[in-house]
Amino acid sequence: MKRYIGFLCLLMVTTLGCWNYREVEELGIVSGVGIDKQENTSNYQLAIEIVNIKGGQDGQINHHPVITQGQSMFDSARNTILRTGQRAYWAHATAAVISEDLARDGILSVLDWVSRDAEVRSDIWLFVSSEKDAKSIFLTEPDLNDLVSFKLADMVSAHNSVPKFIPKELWKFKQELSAPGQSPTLPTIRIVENNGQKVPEIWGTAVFRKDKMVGWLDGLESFALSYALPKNAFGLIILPTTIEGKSGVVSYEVFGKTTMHSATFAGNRALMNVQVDLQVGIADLEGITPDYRETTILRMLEEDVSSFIKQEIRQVISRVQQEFKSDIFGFGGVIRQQLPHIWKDLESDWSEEFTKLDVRVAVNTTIRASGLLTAPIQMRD
Amino acid sequence: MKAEVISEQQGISIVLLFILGNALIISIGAQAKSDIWLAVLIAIGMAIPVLTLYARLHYLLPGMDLFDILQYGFGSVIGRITGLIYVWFAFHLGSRVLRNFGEFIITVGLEETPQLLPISILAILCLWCVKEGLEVLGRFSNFFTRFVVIMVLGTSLLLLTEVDFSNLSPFLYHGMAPVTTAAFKILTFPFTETVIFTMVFSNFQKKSSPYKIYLIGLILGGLILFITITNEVLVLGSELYETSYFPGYRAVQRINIRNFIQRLEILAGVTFLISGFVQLSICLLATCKGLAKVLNFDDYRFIVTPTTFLMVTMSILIYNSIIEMNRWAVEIWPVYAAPFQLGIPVVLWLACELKMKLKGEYPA
Amino acid sequence: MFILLVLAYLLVGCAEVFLWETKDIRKIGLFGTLLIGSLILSALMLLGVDIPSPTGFFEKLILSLS
Amino acid sequence: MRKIIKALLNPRKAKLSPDKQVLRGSLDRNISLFKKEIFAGDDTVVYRLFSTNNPNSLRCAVIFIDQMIDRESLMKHVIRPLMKKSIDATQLAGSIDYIVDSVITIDGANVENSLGKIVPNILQGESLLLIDGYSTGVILNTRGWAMRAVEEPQSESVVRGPREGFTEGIMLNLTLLRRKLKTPKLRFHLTKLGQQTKTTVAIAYIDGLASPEILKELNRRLNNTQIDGVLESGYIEEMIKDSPLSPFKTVGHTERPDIIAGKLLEGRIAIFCDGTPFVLTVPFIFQELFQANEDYYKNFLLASFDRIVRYMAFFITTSTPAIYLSLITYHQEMVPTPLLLSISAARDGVPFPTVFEVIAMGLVFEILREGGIRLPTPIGQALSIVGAIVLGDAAATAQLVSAPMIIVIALTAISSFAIPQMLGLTVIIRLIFVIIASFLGLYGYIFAVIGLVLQLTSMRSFGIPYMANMGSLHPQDVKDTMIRAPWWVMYWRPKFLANRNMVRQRKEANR
Repeated sequence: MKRYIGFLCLLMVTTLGCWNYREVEELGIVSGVGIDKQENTSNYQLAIEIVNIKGGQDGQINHHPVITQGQSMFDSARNTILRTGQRAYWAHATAAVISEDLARDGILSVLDWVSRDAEVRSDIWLFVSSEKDAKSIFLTEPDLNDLVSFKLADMVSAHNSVPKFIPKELWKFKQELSAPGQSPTLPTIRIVENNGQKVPEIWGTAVFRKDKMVGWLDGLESFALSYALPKNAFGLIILPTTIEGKSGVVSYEVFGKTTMHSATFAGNRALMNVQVDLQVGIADLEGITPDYRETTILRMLEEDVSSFIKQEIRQVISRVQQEFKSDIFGFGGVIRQQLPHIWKDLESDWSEEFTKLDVRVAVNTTIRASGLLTAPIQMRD
Repeated sequence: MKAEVISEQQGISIVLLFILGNALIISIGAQAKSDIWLAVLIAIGMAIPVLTLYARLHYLLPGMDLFDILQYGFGSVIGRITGLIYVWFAFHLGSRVLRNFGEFIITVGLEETPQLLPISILAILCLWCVKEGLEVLGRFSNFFTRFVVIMVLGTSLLLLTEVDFSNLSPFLYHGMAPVTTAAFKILTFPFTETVIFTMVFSNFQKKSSPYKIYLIGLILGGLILFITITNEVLVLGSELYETSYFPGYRAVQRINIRNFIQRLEILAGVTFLISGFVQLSICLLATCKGLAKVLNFDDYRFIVTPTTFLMVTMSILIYNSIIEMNRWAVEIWPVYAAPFQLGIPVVLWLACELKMKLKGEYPA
Repeated sequence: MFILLVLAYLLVGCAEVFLWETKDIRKIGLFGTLLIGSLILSALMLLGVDIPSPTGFFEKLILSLS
Repeated sequence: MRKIIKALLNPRKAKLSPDKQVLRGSLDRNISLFKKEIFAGDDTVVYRLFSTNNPNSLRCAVIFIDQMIDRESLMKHVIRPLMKKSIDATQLAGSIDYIVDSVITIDGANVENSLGKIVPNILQGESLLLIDGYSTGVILNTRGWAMRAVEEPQSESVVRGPREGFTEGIMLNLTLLRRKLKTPKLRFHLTKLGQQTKTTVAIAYIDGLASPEILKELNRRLNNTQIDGVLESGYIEEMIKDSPLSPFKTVGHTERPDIIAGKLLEGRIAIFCDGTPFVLTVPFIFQELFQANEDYYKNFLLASFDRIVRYMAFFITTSTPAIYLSLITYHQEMVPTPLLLSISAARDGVPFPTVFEVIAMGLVFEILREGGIRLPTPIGQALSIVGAIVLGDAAATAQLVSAPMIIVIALTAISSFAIPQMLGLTVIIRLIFVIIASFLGLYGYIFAVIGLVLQLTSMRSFGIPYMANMGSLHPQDVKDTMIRAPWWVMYWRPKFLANRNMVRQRKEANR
């Protein structure tokens, strides 16, 4: 039998061409990409952020986006070789920013290559640029030894505490795109001034109908949106409150949130119920000192929070229903699962039916904690 | 030559790995959409009587493999002709497995490597294994089964964080018809592909061993398949499951626990490679054994080398592209394989029962 | 390339037969037939001759039936 | 296969014809026979001539080899009685039996007249007593030469366990074993191997435990060996082992009597060879490579943990370079981004491709190891300093080798020491893994693993599958593989070895 091993070795030595063999330092590791449409042509323009490491014991990362053009996504991605001499390596890309123009034209053509190619991973974060192009996001100056894409990824990983955008991975976006009765959203990026420096900030949501972007929700609306969706979201709720004639601001920190979507049958129409349960803690009292040891006051505070959230959610739902006509909440999917017989009628014309859908929002808040203080700080004369 | 006896544990391991083989990685039964788990269960249910039938053949005629049984049941001439058809079946199945495997490696990993290279290396390993014989394959499977099972169940466990149960509802949205079609397809690929074992097994430790080997192997393999496929659909959703060539690979890609346990796709590759190796070796063994039996040779080992070469060439010839490969697996195979897996064995079984009754050789 | 292929087949074939314990003429015949068949197929493939897929027939048959 | 190789290696069976000559009746002729023919030119042979005490004194001679005999006992028990005693011719009555029976007081004395039997005995340290007028001689057991004392074996040291080890004398070794197994069922079969060396070889087993088939097979193989010299048990090992071309050993060896006793109790067979402290055991299977005698002496949980560590070390030492190589040259997507960036930074400026780095560094380590083994300890330390500082640190600073590579090699090297039984073997496996991984990445690595397991599963040691128990899930099969079960559940001996007498302990007795 050993002669087969010999034969194997022979085969190996003769075929030691190493087709896929790539030394790691020869790769242009792509960390992120901004995708634009080139002006006046139908060409793509990519701003590819390539990690450029200066070697040695203490490596230094240089910020260095490469701009390439091409007739298709793949073409422009390949054209990086012409600019850098390195083949771009996409498996470690963390962020893809798409310009608004492209998003409004339809995002599918962009996504096809990204999801077809085995190298690009499906957990890349997608964004829409709310600036005029996507390139400018990557031209902002990150800190030393950092990259815009890594910074974006850091922001995304902390989004639970500041739910003013809804992060979306590529696979999640595709899933929402292909799921019946569901439209996708993407977070948007804008550029803000910070200490004289231009830095990117993730703020707000781009709403899609099918694969075409139809409008924006700003950060506050996105906040309400994340409370309306069945996903984790924490963050702060800031409420102007008036108690016993005194008015001030109360900040609540959300510890736990569950949102349940359920479809019921009302008359001969479907009715969506959005049930939100909040568990909050009093985090900051400014201007007032409500004695929350009193049950009535506690109930009142809870009621305040509930009605505020309820109102915000109702607002964002009705705006989406009227303005965008796009089911970004996945109500259709819920109806499909829970009332399949009704869905069969609605399915063909869902984007129209969605605007007429009755949505009932119920919010239930429990104040669970009040930080380290059992009572407001008392002032005595 | 000493008859190759296989122990129950080894037999079960081989059957288990054989069933998992290609099925783990290729999307099967996608037309059942979100009810695919039901389709798998139905397929297991349908496979039980079929596999019992295969075991019955072994039980009736101990010490014989399918080619002997065919000659016993149908007489020498017809028996040999059907034997030759089965040789083709095993050969074709082997080429398909080889090609699937090559496509998998090329598509997910080594795009620039010529497909022939991984295919030939695997084929040479199989050649070695088949020359060593069934017993070695049995020990090999026995050794690797636990790793494969642990890896498959482990990845399923890790995927639990990504599971979305709404992917499985609504139940029976498209009615029962696609589910039954899918169940039939799953039955023919991979469950009753085990017909190939009737060509390979002949001697068992105990008289009741064949029943144990086939049925326990089927049920364990079926359960693992059920768990993984359900998991894949739960994670990917039925749409993505349907449009991926290798949904198992896709699903494992999703694993990400605290940014630490992630990028484990290669585990899917490992399980596929090992079980694919077993599957391929069995096909090759069946082909060689069958050819030797039909042409009246006492040993099969001398034709293993050319048969392997032929199988490698065949695997390249058989499809032009992965698109064609997928169409075959999904559309053509169930119809093509049904006579081999269901038709002929049933007829053969009836013939044998009848003949034994007439001759009075019926076992007690 | 073509010569290399033939040589490789020849080498494997001869080595294999040389190591057999019993050199039965029937065995060698079958062995040779299979090996030469495989050689011809792979040579044709190497030369770029378009060989119809042997399973295409079944495919047409089954598609016409259903 | 085996036959062919053997035939190729031994083209002709060397024929050493036994000496057919016999002793003559005359002492002078006999002495000259030895002096002129048999031991011609050998000055270490001593011929001591003397006469007995009686009137018509008998002329006697003792022939022996200097320093191979115990002179004290020869003088006390042979020469002195013969010289003191007056021997009557009637008492002799044409035979020297009387001398053996009543005069010589040494324990072993055989009357012999064939030179074919006498000469080898002299060569082994016996003495020959010749008496004038008799064509027979007496072989006297006067063996005694300087031998190493029983010491703790260097190659297998333990923290807990007996400290004695085998020595070069076979009889002492057998005694060491006998002292541990005080049963009449312990059997020793002595044979001689090697036409020139005439090495004593002993097969030891416990009757009723060792499988008769394996014993028969072992005897057959031993009888088939035709070799001129056996200097160490390694000769025997290679002659009788299965899968002769495989680097895996299918015959075990140890220097420790307690290990041999344990293996005999499991139903194995031991082969002692004169002149070496290394004793062979058959059959030898894969799991034994990971066993240490200490496992059985300490807490079973700790022992099991150690076993698992050893298996892990095996995995690490064989696979790390291949996996590292394929990860950073083929599957960069599987490396976490920060790690990939730091490796990329470390490799920036290194002139060699990673494959070359892996293979070269591996070789450098092997050279260091091999260089260190046979050196005296002080130089060995200097060597390790050179290795660590010059090759490790300086090479990394000079950017000739990347730092991660040194970590990988160091990890590999350390792990390889956790399984000393496989030191050379892991190198070969590692190299094959690396080569295959260098052009198919992890898929190639898995192919190589499949190949390795295939090789292992296809091997047998004296009919026992090499990987016996490794895949099984029966509790009684698992008990001594990856883990070491507590003694109170090891009711049965290993099933594959001793299927005749399975019961190791009574269940009830331990309740």
